[in-house]
Amino acid sequence: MHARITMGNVTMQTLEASHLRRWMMLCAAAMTQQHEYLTQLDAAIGDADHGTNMMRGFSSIESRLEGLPATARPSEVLLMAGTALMGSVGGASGPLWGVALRRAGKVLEGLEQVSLEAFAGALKLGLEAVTELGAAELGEKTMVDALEPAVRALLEAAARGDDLAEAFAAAHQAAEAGARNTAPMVARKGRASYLGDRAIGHQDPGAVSTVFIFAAFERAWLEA
Amino acid sequence: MHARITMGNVTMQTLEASHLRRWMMLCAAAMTQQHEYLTQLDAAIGDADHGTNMMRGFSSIESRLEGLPATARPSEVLLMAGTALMGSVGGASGPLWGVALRRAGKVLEGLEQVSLEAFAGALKLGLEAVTELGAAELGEKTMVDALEPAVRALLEAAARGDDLAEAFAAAHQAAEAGARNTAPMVARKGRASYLGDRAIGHQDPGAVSTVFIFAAFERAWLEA
Amino acid sequence: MKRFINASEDSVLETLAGFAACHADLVAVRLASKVATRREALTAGKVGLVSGGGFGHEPTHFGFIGVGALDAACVGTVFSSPSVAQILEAIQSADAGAGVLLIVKNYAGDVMNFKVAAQETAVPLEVVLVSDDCSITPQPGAQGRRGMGATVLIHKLAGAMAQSGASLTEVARVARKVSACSRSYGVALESCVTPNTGKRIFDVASDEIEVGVGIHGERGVRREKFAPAKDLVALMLEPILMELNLQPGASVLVLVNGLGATPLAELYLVFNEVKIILEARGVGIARSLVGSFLTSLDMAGTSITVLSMDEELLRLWDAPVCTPVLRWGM
Amino acid sequence: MKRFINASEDSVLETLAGFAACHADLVAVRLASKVATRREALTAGKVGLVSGGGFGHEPTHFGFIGVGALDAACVGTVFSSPSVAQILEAIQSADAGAGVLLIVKNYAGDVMNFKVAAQETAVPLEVVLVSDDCSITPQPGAQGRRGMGATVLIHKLAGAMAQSGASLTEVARVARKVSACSRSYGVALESCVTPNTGKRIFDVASDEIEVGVGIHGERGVRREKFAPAKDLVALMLEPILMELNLQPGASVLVLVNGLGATPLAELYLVFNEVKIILEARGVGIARSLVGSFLTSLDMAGTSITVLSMDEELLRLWDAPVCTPVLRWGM
Ligand SMILES: Nc1ncnc2c1ncn2[C@@H]1O[C@H](COP(=O)(O)OP(=O)(O)O)[C@@H](O)[C@H]1O
Ligand SMILES: Nc1ncnc2c1ncn2[C@@H]1O[C@H](COP(=O)(O)OP(=O)(O)O)[C@@H](O)[C@H]1O
Ligand SMILES: [Mg+2]
Ligand SMILES: [Mg+2]
Ligand SMILES: [Mg+2]
Ligand SMILES: [Mg+2]
Repeated sequence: MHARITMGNVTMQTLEASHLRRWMMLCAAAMTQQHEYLTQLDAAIGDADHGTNMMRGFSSIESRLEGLPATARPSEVLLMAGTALMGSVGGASGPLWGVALRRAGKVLEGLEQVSLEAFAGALKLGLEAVTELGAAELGEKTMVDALEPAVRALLEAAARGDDLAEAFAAAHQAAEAGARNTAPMVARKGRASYLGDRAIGHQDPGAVSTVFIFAAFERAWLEA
Repeated sequence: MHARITMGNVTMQTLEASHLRRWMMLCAAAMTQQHEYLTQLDAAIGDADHGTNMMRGFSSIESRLEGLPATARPSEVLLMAGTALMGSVGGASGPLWGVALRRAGKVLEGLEQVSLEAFAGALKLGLEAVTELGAAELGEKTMVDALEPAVRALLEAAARGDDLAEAFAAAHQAAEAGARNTAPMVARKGRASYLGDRAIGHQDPGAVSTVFIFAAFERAWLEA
Repeated sequence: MKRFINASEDSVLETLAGFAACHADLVAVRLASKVATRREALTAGKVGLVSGGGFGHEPTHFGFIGVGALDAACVGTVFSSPSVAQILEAIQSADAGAGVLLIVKNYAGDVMNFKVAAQETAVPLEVVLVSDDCSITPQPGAQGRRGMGATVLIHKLAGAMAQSGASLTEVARVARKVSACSRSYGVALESCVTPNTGKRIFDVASDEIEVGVGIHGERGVRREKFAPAKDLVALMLEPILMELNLQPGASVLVLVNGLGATPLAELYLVFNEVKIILEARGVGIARSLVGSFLTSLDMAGTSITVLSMDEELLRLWDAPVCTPVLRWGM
Repeated sequence: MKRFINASEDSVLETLAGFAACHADLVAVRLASKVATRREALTAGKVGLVSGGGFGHEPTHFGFIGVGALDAACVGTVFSSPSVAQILEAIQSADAGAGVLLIVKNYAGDVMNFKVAAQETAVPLEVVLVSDDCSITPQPGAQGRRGMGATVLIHKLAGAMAQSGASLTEVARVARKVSACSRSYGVALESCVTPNTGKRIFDVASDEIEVGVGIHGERGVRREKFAPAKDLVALMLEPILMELNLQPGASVLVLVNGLGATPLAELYLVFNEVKIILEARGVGIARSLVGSFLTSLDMAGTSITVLSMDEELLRLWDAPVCTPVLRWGM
């Protein structure tokens, strides 16, 4: 059952730590299932390890979830997840998702329940951490091209007052469209940038794994 | 025209330096033509260089022939050839044919014309030099398995009083049969000895190049 | 994948364990964290040198730990940067009170992990970003050039500077000078086989080569027809010489580096071609290094690095060094 | 044949020219005769050490010329012994009045060329025939075992003995002790490509390996299924240990040698497996050497050599050496 905050006569859906835990577990499952595909995408324009990197990172999160006290708040789940990625991935995707989740976690500190608005805002700051660290702009054929539209979709959904299911469906779709759009791009960040025109025609692996992360969130909410 | 020595009422055919020069040139031509085949035989049970080795060795002889004075005797041709092989081949076949030709050359020192008997005797001592140096016995799958029957055929022909054409045809055939017989053998000398039973079914490359050497002699005489 | 490995996920640790046992006299390897340090205690007041990167580049990085070179290094998984935690541990281990120089190859993952670590440590740091691969045309705001052979030269030269007791600023100056004055270019005859997939990352036809490759097995900048060594060397050396703008009389250090599966004999032959070209231009080879120092798993290929030398760099190059890979003067 | 070469008939000389230019500080190479000597003048009264063999084994042979190792070496064409004339020149160059030790690997061509040369020189000689390959079952009167990694160890250990001023008899004694107390075994994942044909000498299926290979690219003693490194190492080490009959408490030197195209990382992993097996038997690894020292062109494969150590050999191993390949203590 989904938690709600009642403000005046509006009942708002909220996210709790349990949702975020489930999110991380579904991410781990998705990366394990899709790692060969992601690595294959990375073989085309990178060094053939993105799947292994993401699988290793989210498995590390999964194995640390048990150690997290039952009372851990949403922020603590995100901080732990970010730290686990930083400590286990190594590849570009590790520190990027690491700072994103940690920044988002910091923003949410103290909260037991997180509104869509707060969550979208936290992810927006996570996105900022990504661009601060990696300096990628939109259109440079990176995970930012999936993450940015997904975060924007969440912010818009929050502004419209969508419910969480709608919001995360929209975010997932936006990420997917963003990842698809990376195919015709020339890369300007990450390993694919060395290839010049030869990267054209291939989707960016980090953008595709970002889609899986938003897809996992959608499912985490629906299955709750 | 062939040279002859008349002893009493018997007119004997003899070999001269020019024959031996022609022999060496025909050997060089044969090795150049057959080097891929020889190397292929060596690839099967050795290190894939016998053809290159023999071609290099006899080319070296060929290029030194010009430098040899027109008055050079048979022994000098053979000594030069043996030395050239020693100095240029390196592989097992180099020192073996090197000592063989040098020993034969030494035996013939002083002679302007060489009878079949003398030549067969000189080659017999050449064969002894080969077995002294390489310690190979008959049946150990080496060039000795072609050289020994060829030398024996020459000795027998000399004893029978055959003419040189017959004698060298017999030597050539004996070498050929000897080389063919190496196929079913297990090698006990040279690189093929490391292979054990795996050498079975392959002719020994050094035995096959020995056939070319006797074939060249036969032609050198016939074309004279 | 026919390689000398067991389960591919154990390769990194098993390799490091072998390295640790083989070089225990010089290097102390912590297998748990994949961080290694010099065997002997830190010299108080000496600037520390830390390098690191993915696995698959052996003998880089651990092979350059020792007197006159690195103090600590850390290694990630195959072609993946070490993590922030590992980098922090390496920094801590190398800090003898005079600060630490971080030697970072310009690859997104490495840069970001080292950046985050740099933000999280209290140890005074300088960072040198190695980006000597001139097969890449630099574009403003883009990822920029990859770090290649210059990394090895910085290990040695900045290492000698630190060993001489120089300050962090001075050690960093030397490292940056080497970085600025060197250029590299690589070509591959075959892709490497990555343990992640057990397959070659890309296929190169039997009459083709991949030009402008880095050290992570990724594709290069273009495909070309295979050609004799002299032509391949000219192809690599041309952009290097153009950028370094070497005049007759100039003096250089040449590193001919094998990428993993290239026999030493071929590297000498490549060096000979480099020498012929440089001599024709009146450029002198003051020092040289030929071997497989910064590899890309089992990639068949080679990279050439040229460093423009001066008196200071010559002196630092000749200074004693004692590591598993480089060892002279002591 | 995609290799870094020009015309294949020029490879040997071009490689040696590159080597000569790279190591001019230590080794003087005479390209015309393919004979090389130490850079510095002979020490009167020191026993000379001469080694030699075919090309394709780089860094053997020239890489071991220097203080505490060889005085001269000569190299033939690909996989072919040097000629008598070359050997004679090398002997002459290494003779400082105390005689010369010839280090000859037991291959028919090498043995015969060195034998003829030995008969033709007036320099007092000792000859050590290296035949450490225990993949071959010795049979009376047959060619016998091939020389492999022990050659490298003899270069170093007999070299140290000669450097110490020992007599020819003593130097030869050490060389023979090393030869007697060491065993090697090699396996190949792939055949090498010989420039003579531009092709692999033999083909190995993707799930097979060639067991018991030497260093001339010829087939091994049998074909086996490919297996994890630990099993391949056990396969190689078993016969070595059996023949050396090492008891718990024994002390050995281990050489893990790459055959040309095997990355260093894999050699360390192999060394780790050797260590695990030896430790389980209570055998201590006193010294080790991991790298590609005696190669077979671009063969993907490795050989393991184990030498049973004693005090004398330990002391000789640790003695200073300064060659392009081995360098320590000076
Ligand atoms: N500077 C950057 N900013 C944002 N994303 C980046 C950047 N560099 C790389 N990436 C992302 O990282 C992905 C590659 O991740 P991964 O393969 O795990 O690491 P690596 O490239 O180090 O092997 C790329 O597909 C891209 O989406
Ligand atoms: N001990 C030996 N006695 C006689 N012939 C030998 C001996 N060892 C090798 N051979 C001959 O040498 C041939 C190989 O010659 P080659 O390939 O030129 O040299 P290598 O074996 O050194 O590469 C073998 O086929 C064999 O006939
Ligand atoms: Mg990658
Ligand atoms: Mg041969
Ligand atoms: Mg990577
Ligand atoms: Mg040979």
